[in-house]
Amino acid sequence: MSNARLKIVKRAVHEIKDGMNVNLGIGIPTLIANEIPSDYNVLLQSESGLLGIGPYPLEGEEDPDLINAGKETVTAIPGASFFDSAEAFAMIRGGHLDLTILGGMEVSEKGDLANWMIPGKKANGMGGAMDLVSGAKRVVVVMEHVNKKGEPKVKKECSLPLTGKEVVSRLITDLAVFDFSSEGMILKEIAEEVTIDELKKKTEANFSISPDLKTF
Amino acid sequence: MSNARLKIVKRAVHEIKDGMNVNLGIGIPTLIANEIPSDYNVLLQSESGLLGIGPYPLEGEEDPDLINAGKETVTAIPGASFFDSAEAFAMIRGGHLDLTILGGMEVSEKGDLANWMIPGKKANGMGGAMDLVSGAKRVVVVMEHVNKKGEPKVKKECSLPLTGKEVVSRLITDLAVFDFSSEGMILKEIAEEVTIDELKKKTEANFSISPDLKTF
Amino acid sequence: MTKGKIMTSIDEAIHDITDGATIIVGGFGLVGIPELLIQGLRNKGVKNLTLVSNTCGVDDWGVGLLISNRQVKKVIASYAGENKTAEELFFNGEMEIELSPQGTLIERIRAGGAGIPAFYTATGVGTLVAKGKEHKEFDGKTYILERGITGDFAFVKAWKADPLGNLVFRKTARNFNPLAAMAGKITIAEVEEIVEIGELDPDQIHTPSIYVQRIVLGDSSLKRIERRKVRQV
Amino acid sequence: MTKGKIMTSIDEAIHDITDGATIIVGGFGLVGIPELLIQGLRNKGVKNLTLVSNTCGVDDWGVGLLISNRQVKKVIASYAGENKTAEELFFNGEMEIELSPQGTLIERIRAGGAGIPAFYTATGVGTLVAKGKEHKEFDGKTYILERGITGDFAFVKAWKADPLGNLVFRKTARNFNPLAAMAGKITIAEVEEIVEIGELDPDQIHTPSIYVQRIVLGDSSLKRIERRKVRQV
Repeated sequence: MSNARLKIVKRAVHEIKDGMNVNLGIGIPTLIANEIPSDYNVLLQSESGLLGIGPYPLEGEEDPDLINAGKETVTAIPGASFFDSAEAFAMIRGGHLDLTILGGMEVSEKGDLANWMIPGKKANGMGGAMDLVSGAKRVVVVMEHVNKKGEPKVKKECSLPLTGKEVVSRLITDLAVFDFSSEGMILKEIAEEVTIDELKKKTEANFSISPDLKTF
Repeated sequence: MSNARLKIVKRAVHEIKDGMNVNLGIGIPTLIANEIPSDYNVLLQSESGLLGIGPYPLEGEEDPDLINAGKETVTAIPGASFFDSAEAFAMIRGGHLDLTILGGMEVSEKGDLANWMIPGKKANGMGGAMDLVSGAKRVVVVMEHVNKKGEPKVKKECSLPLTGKEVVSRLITDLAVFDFSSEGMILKEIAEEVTIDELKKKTEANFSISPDLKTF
Repeated sequence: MTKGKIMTSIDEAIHDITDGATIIVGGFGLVGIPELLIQGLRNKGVKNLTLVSNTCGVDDWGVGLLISNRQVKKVIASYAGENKTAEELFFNGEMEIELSPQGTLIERIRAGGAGIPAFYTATGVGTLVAKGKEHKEFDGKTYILERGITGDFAFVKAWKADPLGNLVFRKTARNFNPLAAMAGKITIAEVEEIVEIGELDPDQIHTPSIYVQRIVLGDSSLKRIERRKVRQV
Repeated sequence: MTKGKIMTSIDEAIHDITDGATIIVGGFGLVGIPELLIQGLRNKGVKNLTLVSNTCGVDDWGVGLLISNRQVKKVIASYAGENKTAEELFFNGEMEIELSPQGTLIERIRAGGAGIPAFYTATGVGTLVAKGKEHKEFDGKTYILERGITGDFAFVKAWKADPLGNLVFRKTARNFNPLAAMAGKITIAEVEEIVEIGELDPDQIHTPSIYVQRIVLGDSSLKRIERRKVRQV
């Protein structure tokens, strides 16, 4: 894992509280699972029809009928349940998930999220991402602050097709933590090694700074 | 059972073909179950969440958790399944039942059915009847031809609140069998002991007579 | 045993239910009703409740207990036929009854739990049920718009539970219960038996734990039979 | 064993599928797919199919087999990302892909099976998915109207069946299958094992027999794993 990703993962795990039902998206979010304190009773939900995802199986113990939403072989913890996809999404759409943590391509200052499509490049598809952002009680997006070319991914307006409009509660990048509300985008935390000037240069979106700004 | 009811039951059972999934309403329709040929594979469905209703239990073998839609203790046959009420009505609304046979208070010449409410008399409720008439592939109504005062129950227009509009496929009374289509109401069968004149006197609705009229 | 969501008493399970609450109650007639939770609520005496229930129970059992005790402002049900007090209060104007066809009612509850605010159905078109509702044609057939239902609380009755809140129901006692569980902001399950975490086969859980906030052991329920029918040998 | 709905071969099970048919196919990626039915359909060669499926499979497996073989006119799916041929055909205009959010797609299939022509959901509001769809406010929030889906056929994969057509699924191989079973005019189940009538616990049947018209034993399926992940000891 890159340092940036590691920083994101270490910060993002604090979003998860004991007793929560959580859906972790594909990519960086999946890595967060390993960091959840072992004394927490957290149930991880998967669109594939599982509440209570366990660790990856041991070699030779893979079950072709048991996968997560990323189609990776997984296990189920004691107390887990399996269900069909209509039930999986009744949970999601019905607001029963306390939290979903998803990866992002772009986030706008209004809390719009784009994470499913690059026009003309791939057919792909949104999978369950649109359902998650419109249904979960709390939507946290994790992504690297800038793209590979060093360009801002936190923008005034998303240039890519949206996954959801005004759906992000919190954005966690390797440089900062932002919250979104009707008053706009607020910087809540900034990475220890980063100055506000530097952050502003790497952020296209306008944001205000929380009076009790913290570092992480 | 009265002779009229017995005649209705004996005729109505011929609506049920081998292999069908059938919902029998409360009252006369429930009595039809006993008449189904024993070599038929017919599954009786209940709104209470059971496909494969068996006979009433033996004394002492009643299970308080096992009832039909009329809340009577029943049994389940081998191959039966239990399910929740949303599934029970997905079957009904989704057109998966081959047939429902329901009791009636009034039927109109257009195939409207009234069987759930007498205004000002009882609060009652429609239960699952409205779902059954709008969802089942075929709706057969069974009722006595006239009420206790000798007045016609097969009418030009129903005077009681409707259960469903233009929903009846076939009406079976102690005197006659009628089919309903866009061309109106057609007499298909008449009871052996009844003349057409007598039937017309006891029927308010207008009906045509099938060229291949049979007796039963 | 892990405590998990297990409450020590019926009173603890319902401690925060106040006047005016909307409660979705599982059961079909008297089968699969959370009878101890209902009795607890009767004893608690909270008023002006809105109940969502398949039936109005009977005069002295099921949700009928709450109706007879004048705790109910409104019932949304598909059938009120076995409860004379409910009928009386309705005709006196002391209690409102909103009748919804059974299949529509249970789908409205599921929709509420599944985040669907409204759906179209052909059930009730051309009847009193369609009055005042939006009509729309799809592929040449007319349907009416019905709204999803959620409750401040849901009372459900299950056969087995584990401390996480996974539920298994028995025979036709399942009925409205799994759907009610989905639609309650706080869902309270009265259960006949509590087993250890991991004892329930994860392929055979009817209600996943996410829908259940509280569990209370109710092994003293009576399971009254509404219509005992037997056959001769 | 009673014959019931059991077919003697895959070919018999799919004998009446013709060009232009709409087929709803169960599965999540490559898990829980009716792989022998799909292969049978590939061999049969019928064309201009409309497929409703969670994904487009991969190039050489799952519904991808039918796509690669140019038998498909249109796919309704939530994800097409693992199939390069599907992307190519889509960009060439040789095949239509209608993308539907996964939760919306499965609810549309359930709705079709449950006789609900349309429902409202917040999923996709403000995105490409909402384009051209009816918008409506309920309690101050905006929703879009989505239509139910039915199929001429549904292909499902189950773990166990009895000759009546009762089905039990295993782990996350359940996924779209029970819903697809509801929405097919003719539902064909490929199953790993057929047991005697009465062997399945009636409380534990996932798909009641009423939804299944044909059963075919498919005990030679490969169950290919799409992403094998293991942990170190």
